[in-house]
Amino acid sequence: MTTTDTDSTAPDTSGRKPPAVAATGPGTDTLLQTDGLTKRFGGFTAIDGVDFAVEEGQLRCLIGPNGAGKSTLLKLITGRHEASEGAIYYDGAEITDLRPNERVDQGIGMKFQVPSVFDDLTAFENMRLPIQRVVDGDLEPAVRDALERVDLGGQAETLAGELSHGEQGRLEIGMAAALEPDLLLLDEPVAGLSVEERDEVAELVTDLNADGIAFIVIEHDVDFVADIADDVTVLHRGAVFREGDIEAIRDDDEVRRIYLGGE
Amino acid sequence: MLLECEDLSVAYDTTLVLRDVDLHVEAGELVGVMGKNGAGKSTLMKTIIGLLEPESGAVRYRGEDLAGTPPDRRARAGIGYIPQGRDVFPDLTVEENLLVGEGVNDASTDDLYDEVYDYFPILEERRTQKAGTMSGGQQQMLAIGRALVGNPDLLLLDEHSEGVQPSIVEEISENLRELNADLGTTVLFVEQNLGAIQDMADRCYAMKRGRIVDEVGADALTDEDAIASYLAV
Amino acid sequence: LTGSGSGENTVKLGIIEDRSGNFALNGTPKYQASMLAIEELNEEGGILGNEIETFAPDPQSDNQRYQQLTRQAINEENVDALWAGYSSATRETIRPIIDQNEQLYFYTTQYEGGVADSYTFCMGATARQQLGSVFPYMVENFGSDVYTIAADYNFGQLSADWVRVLADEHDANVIGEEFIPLSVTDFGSTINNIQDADPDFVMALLVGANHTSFWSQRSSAGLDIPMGTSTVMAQGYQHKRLDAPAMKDVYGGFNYMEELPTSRNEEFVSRFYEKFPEASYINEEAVNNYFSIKMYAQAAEAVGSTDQADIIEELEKGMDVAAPEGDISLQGPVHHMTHNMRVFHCDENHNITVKDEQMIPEQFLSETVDVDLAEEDETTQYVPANFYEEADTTK
Amino acid sequence: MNPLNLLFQFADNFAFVVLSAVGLAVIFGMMGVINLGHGEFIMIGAYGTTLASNAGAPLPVAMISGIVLAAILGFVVERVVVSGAAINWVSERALGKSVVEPLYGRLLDSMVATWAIGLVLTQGMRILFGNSIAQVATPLGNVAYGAFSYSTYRILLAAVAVLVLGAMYVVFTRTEFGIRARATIQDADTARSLGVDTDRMYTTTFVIGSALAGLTGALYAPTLTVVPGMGSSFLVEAFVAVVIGGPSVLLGTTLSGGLLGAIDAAFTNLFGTFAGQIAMLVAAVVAIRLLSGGLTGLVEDVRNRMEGE
Amino acid sequence: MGLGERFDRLVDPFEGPNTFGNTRTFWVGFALVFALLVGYPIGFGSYAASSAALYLLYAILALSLSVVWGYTGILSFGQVVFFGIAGYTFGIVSLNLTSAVTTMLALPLAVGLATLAAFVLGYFMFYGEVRDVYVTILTLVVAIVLNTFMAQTAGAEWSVGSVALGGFNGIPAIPNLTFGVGGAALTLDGSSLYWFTLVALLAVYLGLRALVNGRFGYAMVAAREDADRTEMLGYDVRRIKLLVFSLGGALAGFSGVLYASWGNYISPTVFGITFASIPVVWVTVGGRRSLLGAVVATVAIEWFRQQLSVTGSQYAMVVVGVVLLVAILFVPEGIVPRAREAVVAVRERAQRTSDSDTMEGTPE
Ligand SMILES: Nc1ncnc2c1ncn2[C@@H]1O[C@H](COP(=O)(O)OP(=O)(O)OP(=O)(O)O)[C@@H](O)[C@H]1O
Ligand SMILES: Nc1ncnc2c1ncn2[C@@H]1O[C@H](COP(=O)(O)OP(=O)(O)OP(=O)(O)O)[C@@H](O)[C@H]1O
Ligand SMILES: CC(C)C[C@H](N)C(=O)O
Ligand SMILES: [Mg+2]
Ligand SMILES: [Mg+2]
Repeated sequence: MTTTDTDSTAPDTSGRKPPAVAATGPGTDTLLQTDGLTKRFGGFTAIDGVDFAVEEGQLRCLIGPNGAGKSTLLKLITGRHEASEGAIYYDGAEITDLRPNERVDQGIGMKFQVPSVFDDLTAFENMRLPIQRVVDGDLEPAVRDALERVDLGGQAETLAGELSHGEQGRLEIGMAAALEPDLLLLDEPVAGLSVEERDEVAELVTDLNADGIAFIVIEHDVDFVADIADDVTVLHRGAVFREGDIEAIRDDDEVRRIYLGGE
Repeated sequence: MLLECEDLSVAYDTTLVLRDVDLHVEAGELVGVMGKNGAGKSTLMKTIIGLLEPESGAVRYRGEDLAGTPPDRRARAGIGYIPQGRDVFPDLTVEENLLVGEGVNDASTDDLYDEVYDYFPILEERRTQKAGTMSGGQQQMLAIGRALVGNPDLLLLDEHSEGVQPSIVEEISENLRELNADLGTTVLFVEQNLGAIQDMADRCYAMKRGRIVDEVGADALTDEDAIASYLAV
Repeated sequence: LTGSGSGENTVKLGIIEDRSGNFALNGTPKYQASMLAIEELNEEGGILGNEIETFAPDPQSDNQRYQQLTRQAINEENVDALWAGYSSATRETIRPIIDQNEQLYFYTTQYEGGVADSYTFCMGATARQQLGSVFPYMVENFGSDVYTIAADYNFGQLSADWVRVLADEHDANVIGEEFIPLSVTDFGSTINNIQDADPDFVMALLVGANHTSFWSQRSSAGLDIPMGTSTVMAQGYQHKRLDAPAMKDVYGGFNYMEELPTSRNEEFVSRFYEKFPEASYINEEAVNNYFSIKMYAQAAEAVGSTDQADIIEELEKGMDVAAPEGDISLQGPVHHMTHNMRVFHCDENHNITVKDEQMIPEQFLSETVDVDLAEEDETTQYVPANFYEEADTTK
Repeated sequence: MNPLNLLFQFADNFAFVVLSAVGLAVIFGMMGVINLGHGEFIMIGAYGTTLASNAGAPLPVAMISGIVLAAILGFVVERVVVSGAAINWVSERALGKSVVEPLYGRLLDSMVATWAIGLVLTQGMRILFGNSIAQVATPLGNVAYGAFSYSTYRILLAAVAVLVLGAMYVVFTRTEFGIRARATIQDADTARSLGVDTDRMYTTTFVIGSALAGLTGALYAPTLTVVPGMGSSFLVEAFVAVVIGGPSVLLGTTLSGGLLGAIDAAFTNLFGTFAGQIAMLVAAVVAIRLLSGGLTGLVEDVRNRMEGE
Repeated sequence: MGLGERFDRLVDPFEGPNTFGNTRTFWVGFALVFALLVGYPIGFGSYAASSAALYLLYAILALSLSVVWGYTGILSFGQVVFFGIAGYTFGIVSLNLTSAVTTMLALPLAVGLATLAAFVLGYFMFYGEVRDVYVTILTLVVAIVLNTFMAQTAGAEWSVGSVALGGFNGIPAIPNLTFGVGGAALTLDGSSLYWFTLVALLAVYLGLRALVNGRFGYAMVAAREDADRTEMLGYDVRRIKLLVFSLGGALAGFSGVLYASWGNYISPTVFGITFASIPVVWVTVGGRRSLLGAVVATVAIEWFRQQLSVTGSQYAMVVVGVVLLVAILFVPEGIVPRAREAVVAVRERAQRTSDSDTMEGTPE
């Protein structure tokens, strides 16, 4: 059997060709690209042929009505759900069939919609888990550092389950960030947080973004979105509905109708 | 007076989380409770419904001391409760979740399915879907609908806008006001969302470290900065 | 060194029989009969003038427990002789310990046969002895087509081998054969298969509580072909437990059943129930325990000591005993008994009658294999497959 | 191989698997408690039936006694051990605090606890009634067809199995009680705050499961050996059926009863009883491996896929 | 560097939040108990030693379950599968080739085969996304299949080399574990088997302590707590489970070899449902997240059951059942964790009083 490989610069993509829009070589900077991504649950199509891209270092927010498919899209990217159709490319290579942990190895980190730290482990032990994957020598100082970064230095010995809602959220972001990802996915990081805590998270996200980590952030709190991001994608009924900067989106009548409300 | 908390103190193990909380709600009122994370808002709600027993103090419903009354009896006496974090029954379908809610308020003979489906059409559309596979916001709507179907006299809402899209948050506020006007349902709700508080509350309590530190009347509620100070500091 | 036994002035016997767990039904009468024998001996002045002491724990039908208790009996309690275990698996479990410690050991359950072990005395009838009494009777009275159903493990498989060997010797045909795992309780297909094959009689070599269900099921399904057996009634007294007519027309080849109408036995039975009014039944194994304890006492008296090596040597000379089943004798060189084998018939009202009676010696080791433990020490178990073509299942 | 025989054996196996499993399925599926003493509950049902019948009660009445006995046992076990309510009631009065945590949601602890209960029950029955009791004869005689005949009673059992499944399905999925019971196990606190008397749900469900075990014992008492250790002969089939049935336990039990019954009947007929047993177990292993959602999951997948077209 | 410091360095790999006993007092007590155990056969003779050897080798089986279940969350009813496979392998190999060298060879072969079996079964399960209670039942079913299968291998056709599998009755006369050749050979029997098992148990215990307190151990615990979450931290949970399960198989297998050589016997009962449940009982009673708990509970329960059986009382099983019930209900976290809590409480009280003493006694 002979195969004619027309694009020898592309890494192995298991026979599938990257889409034209995915510029992959050095000099271009698309980090993540989905191509016709589709997810069906039984007869229901939750994600419907989505083409979506994130540039290196970009901070992109994802908004849209309840049930639009935002969480599902993130779960497809992290591998928690298997795609029904379409492909996902990361850093130029196809990752559609990789397992979740392999995607993490490639540099994708995730914070779930419901805080999911390890309740019965202390904050320190929680943080140790990502740190021990990236640090070879003495773990202790590295873990303490990472906890400091998310302002949890004082709570190192507290069981994660006894941390407040907001603290759990920060811990989770901190853990994902500790793996030094290139792309971090956050699903509703400030839901249920007070204004003050919301601002802390906003600061944390912008800081990490300044360090070069790209983000996809799902959030219903549009003020928060406005605080952190310029690029916004609106998802509706499983498809990309609008894409643009936050001001334009806020002023879009259709978006107001389906999502934002308020006259 | 429909609900009254008097000198309520509540602890987890030995740490006091609520201290001497005094609070009252008249029949037909819409009352908010605000305060930052960890202030004890959820603890207060759980104590009212009976999931936690106070160390001291009393919860009175229609003038009757509820001490020793288990949550199910309180629910059947007309208190509907929506826990924080949308605790739907994940393996029951949407419809079955609603059915469990019928247990609220024995005194009422009508079920409010029509109203609930009217407010949240998605619930009717997804009647047979397992609740655990609904999106976050859909689950929140289900949790609200579930507490409503039984037609409660007093509704306890714990951050019901969490994870719900802005337009629906607005709608919920409207709906609850409508419900309050039409059926006289009394509402006590916990919120951190400024908009929701302003939209819904007749008056509002502010909590801080387990104590009620202020009561904000109808006029003061329009003062954003005053409210924000309770949420932020 | 030879198993040291207890000190000078005591005799201690180890009686390790199941009184709880799976085999409690079979083990309890064994325990009771042993206690009766010891009580009677003590009343007559004990052994060599010493009162007999016992070590009688309950192994709970658990083989690991048997191993530990056997070690304890030998090393801690210094028993002079040991009676232990219902199933062959239990015997095999503890035999390594027995042999290592050169402990005199009596295994009293009827079993598949073939154990040639210098320290083990098998007091029960072997499969060949049991089947040797009932099989020819069945062929003679009902015809030559036989269908075997047997428990799917050592005893059942070897018994089925013996049925084949005996069929060959008596010009009968095994027209069907079915092995049933011990865990099975449902015999619907087996009953249909038998009806399909339409044999003259069935040899039912079923074992254990689960298989007991067969009898009610065959009677409610209306399967009324006569059945020969070596495993039911005399051990688990199914004719007493099951509602008639479950055991109708079952013919068993046993050395003993409680109903044996001899005056010696009747006297024995009344002594037994006097001591244990609550007891359920005296099974084959129970009388084997009873007479072998008496036989041990006889040997000790003859030697004049409880030295185990001396007693073994004495027993290997052969010995006659007056057992409840009749006067029988020990075949010294092979450590087995010549038994008074009978065919017992159970009628539709579950009454037991004796149809046939003959002395049958152990033949496999003594004649076929040609073992002489007095001459040569051995600790093995022989199987018929190596000696009979009919029994060789590898072909 | 005679097709009628095959059908009879299938029905027979189906009944055995389903009846073995149904009580376990209710307790596991509804309450998340694996009752390792399930076999002993069946044994209690069989003892109740046999003893009552020996005392002169007509068989149907005797069977009801067996069921009631198992139900009472279930009530006691739930109140004292599984929920710990009785112990806590005492300790609250004596010490002012509760001392035991309910076993609900503690799958493995509940397994060990019920295993221990099984141990006590088996030996307890042996102490009380000896190693065996006089057995009841199988009623109803047989039906003959050509060279073959079948026990009428065992055929009847298959019908009963179907009836029991139907009844349980209705109770647990179509009635408010069933939905409330399922809500209780998924989130007791929330259920309670919606007016569900969770204590009663737990107790009732456990008692229903126990009564079903008792029913199984009562039904099989005339055809199996009634001894203290008889429970273990139901356990393996029961477990395997419940587990490969998947989350929707009653539908699952029906399906696994069908699957295991068919495999057992076919292999037993073709290759003998040993093959039937092994084939059934191997089928269970394969089913567990291939169907992450059990047999009911498979049915749902197929349904979804068809809707998806 | 002071003696104390040097000591701390020495025990450092064995300490961490995943085990108790991270204090000097603990290690001193531990060494003391170990020394007493070494002396046990000298004090109590060879029967006592051989009885105790059984409990100790069971403790290794319990540890295998503790690491698989307690630390990684895989409740395996199948530890006895590997225990039995190794026991059988040891018997077959050592009986086929009866010189000391080959008995020595039989040990690694048997453990190797048990590990392989665990690996294959683990691969089948974990890479097939079989989870939770399904793993439990699947392992149980495998045990029952082996039990049913082995029970019917009585015929001559079921032989490996010169050794018949022996069906339900099992394989008797398995040789003792022997190291060395000919006259220089050391045959393990009675006290020597006890010492060997004791040292092996110590090694396994310390090895597992180091494992669970190391990087891999944290990952195991994380996988137990929440598999999905752990994957999102980049861990391959399937691989973690497979490795632990294989390790568990190896340890259970090692225990099985010791068992076969202890009783010179192996039979299908080791695959039976009763024997399969017992390790779960040991580990539950001891505290499933405590290695020491598994060891202590195993020895205590087995000793207790044996004593009860010696009494011959018909209430023995009832007592065992009731004791288990009481343990589960009143000490759900396990006896060793509970005992530790008590010790900590007492020490704190003592501390408090001595603190006040020093304050009063040394006014500065
Ligand atoms: N396993 C599933 N089975 C069936 N439907 C599902 C499943 N998972 C998700 N869905 C449906 O897919 C749609 C998209 O869900 P998703 O969770 O992605 O929404 P979302 O955009 O994150 O909403 P929210 O803002 O409310 O969290 C919803 O309608 C949901 O009910
Ligand atoms: N189960 C628990 N055990 C111990 N402490 C708890 C528990 N639940 C809550 N707490 C503590 O009680 C205090 C009040 O918690 P509560 O949940 O009532 O706060 P809240 O005002 O509802 O906060 P949020 O806005 O985050 O929901 C917090 O300090 C919290 O850490
Ligand atoms: C007939 C059987 C119950 C006894 C036999 N010795 C056995 O193999 O277990
Ligand atoms: Mg979402
Ligand atoms: Mg709260």
